[in-house]
Amino acid sequence: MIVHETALEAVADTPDGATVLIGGFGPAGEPVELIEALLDSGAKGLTVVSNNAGSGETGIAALIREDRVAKVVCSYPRQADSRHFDDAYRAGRVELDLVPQGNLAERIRAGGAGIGAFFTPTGYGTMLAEGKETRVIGGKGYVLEYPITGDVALVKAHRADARGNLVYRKTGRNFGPVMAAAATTTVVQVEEFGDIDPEHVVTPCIYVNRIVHIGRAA
Amino acid sequence: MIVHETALEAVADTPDGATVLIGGFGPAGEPVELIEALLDSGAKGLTVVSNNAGSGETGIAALIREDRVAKVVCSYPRQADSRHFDDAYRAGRVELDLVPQGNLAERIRAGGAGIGAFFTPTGYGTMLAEGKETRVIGGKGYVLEYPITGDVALVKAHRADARGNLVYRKTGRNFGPVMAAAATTTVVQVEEFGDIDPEHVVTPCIYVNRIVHIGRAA
Amino acid sequence: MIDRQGLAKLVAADIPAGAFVNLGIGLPTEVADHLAPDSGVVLHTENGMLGMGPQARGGDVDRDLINAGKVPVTELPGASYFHHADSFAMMRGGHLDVCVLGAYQVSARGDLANWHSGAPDAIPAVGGAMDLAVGAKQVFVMMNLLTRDGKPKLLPECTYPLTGLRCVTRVYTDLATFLITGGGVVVRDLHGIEFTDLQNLLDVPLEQELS
Amino acid sequence: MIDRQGLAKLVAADIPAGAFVNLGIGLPTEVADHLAPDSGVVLHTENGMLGMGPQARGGDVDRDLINAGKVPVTELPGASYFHHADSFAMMRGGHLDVCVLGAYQVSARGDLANWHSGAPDAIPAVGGAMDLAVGAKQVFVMMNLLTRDGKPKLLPECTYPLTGLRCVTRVYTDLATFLITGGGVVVRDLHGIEFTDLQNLLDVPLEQELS
Repeated sequence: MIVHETALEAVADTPDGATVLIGGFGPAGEPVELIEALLDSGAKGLTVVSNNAGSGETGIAALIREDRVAKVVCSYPRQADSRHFDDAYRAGRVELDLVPQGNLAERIRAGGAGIGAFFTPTGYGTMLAEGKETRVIGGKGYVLEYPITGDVALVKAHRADARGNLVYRKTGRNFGPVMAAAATTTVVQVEEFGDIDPEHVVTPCIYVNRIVHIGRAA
Repeated sequence: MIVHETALEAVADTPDGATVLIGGFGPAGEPVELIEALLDSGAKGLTVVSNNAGSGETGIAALIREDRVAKVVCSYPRQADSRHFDDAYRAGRVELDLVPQGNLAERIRAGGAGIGAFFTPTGYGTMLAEGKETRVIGGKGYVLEYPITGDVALVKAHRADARGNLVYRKTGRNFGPVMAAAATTTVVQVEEFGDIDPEHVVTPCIYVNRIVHIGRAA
Repeated sequence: MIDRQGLAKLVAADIPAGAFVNLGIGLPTEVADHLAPDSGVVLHTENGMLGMGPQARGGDVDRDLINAGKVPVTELPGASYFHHADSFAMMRGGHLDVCVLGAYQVSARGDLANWHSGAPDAIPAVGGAMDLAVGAKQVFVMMNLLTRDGKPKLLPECTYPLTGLRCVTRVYTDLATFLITGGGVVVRDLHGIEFTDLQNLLDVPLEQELS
Repeated sequence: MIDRQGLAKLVAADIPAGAFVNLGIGLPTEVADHLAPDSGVVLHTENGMLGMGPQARGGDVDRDLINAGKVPVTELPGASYFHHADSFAMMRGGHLDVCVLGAYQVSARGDLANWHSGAPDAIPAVGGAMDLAVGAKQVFVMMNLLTRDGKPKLLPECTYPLTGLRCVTRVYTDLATFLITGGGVVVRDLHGIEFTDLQNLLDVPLEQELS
């Protein structure tokens, strides 16, 4: 694990065309500064995997506005003020892969956990299962879903210890732990450094490659 | 969640033929008093799902000695002094379903998580995959494994709060969290009651049905 | 006919004490205001929390503590936090007792349509709707029985894209409460309408609950 | 020829600083004693811990803190605990840099046999062996090259039941260290034996590492 001085330094080597897992659910756990740094890095043609597709002018919305995103894999692209996604989608500038939220979380978990594929009941019989393999097991219908992994994960945590173990704050935890485990390079912005009781660790240090101290928004 | 006065009261209604998930890895997290109470309950024809098949004269070994166990699903039945399992197995009195440890943990997790089946690389190409569905995904071989659920789970935790949230101690955590989520009725023996920070909860109270205070072995 | 608040009160009264419940975005959220303080009902929010409290106001607002609708909320004693995969495992695994959702349409056998208007130019967004539909032991729907232009939303077959198959167990509407059973649609309560008038509004054959 | 301690020292020297490592039961456990204190190597034990320290003695023994061999161990600063499904997800997901295992047999293409003697009356027990075999980025095997009655354990094909296919990357033995590559078996180090003598012991064609 390496502690970087700046967010830009931590994401500067993100290649064009990379798949980037971006944590956060709404404002909670959104790694705003890392996303801004990714914008500054100039990487383009990105596939962004995140629950949402951005709103307003910051974060993922800014990446889309600046035409860095080729594809969004998410559960809920439509938000109050998600106009940059809406415009890019309608103009055919960004592809959308819509995934039910629990399947998204489980597919990312499977990516980190080395599972080859899994049968989930979510989406069975709906248009989001069209073209997918299905199976009835024990009388219940399931859809086969495949893991999602990333070249890079951008995650916001609350605290890191000296080894890189992480804890989160409240519902800011959301996708962070599964994304950290599913990426080749996991970059984490933390609000503080400090000790963590081994019983309380949420993301073990094995999943953390780079850390930047950003501090807590006022 | 109901707090019971005695371990026997908490497991007394276990029916003959029940599938019982029993936590613990060696002595760590082994719910010894709950297993003894299960023996006292008189339930027989049990399927026991646990990492081991007991050693010495207590715990699962006692259940097997008293001929209460029809089948053991485990990863490692052979231990120092596992003679009651060994004898019963060789005499054909107990059936063995041998499952690689990580597949056992993941199958129990799948049982609690509503996953219909999953492809795992573990065991591919070995005799433990014989007769199972396999598939090559992305050039790698996988075996299809199905979820494991229990009628009852017996789990040892360190502390419960007033709602039934749980934390464990060190490697005593092992199978407890996944088993608690995979059983119809989860019975937990705890060493103490007390508050738990919501950030530190390992097993949320939704997975806990019955609690008995046993105290900590000297 | 009852209003939104009346409907929320009805649903709240049907939630068993101590139940684990997920309340969907919109009207279902208002059910929380009508739960008795001593009911012991525990609210789940799919973004990773059990024991969610009321909406946060003023100094209690914390950007890291929001509900699935991204509204700031509070934490009750005995709460717990977990990550998204664990949260949806809890739903998918059938551990929630009740989930309350809004709907565009419900079919007579309990199919749910609540995520997509079917409009060809709509930007699709599903969120956790499909996971909620398949996961809870009971799925309660709250909706007006008729669309604004008077068309029934309880139908022999949904015409909108489905969220889940055979998942809805009860439908609470302004005009009546319906139980979706394996056998058919049973009217449990009439909210100021006669049974025959209700039947005349719908193409779904109705039964009256035996009392 | 080198002894057990010498072999453990050799393996320890090949583990990169800062690596995440799982040491199997038996001889591999002894590798820990030879890791430099400042190596930053983090030990994983599959029963739910990263940051495992040395064996516990006397008053440090805690029945809730054991390794996969059920031996009491200690906790180092920066440790973490997790449940079994998370622990094996860590292994299966390829997050461990190195795993060190004992073996009955290894084949020339890296198949591993280390869980079952093949005896028809044996009570089978697999534990985490198959998970370890498929999971780590590198699988190192430590074993004597020959059985007690002089038969080679590095073979064209394993005759014992397999633990995993094409998973072993290196084999450390008393007589030599072998690299299992896509193309063949390469001898990296000879431990007091001539290459031709080594080749005469084995039915597997050997190459010498270019230096």
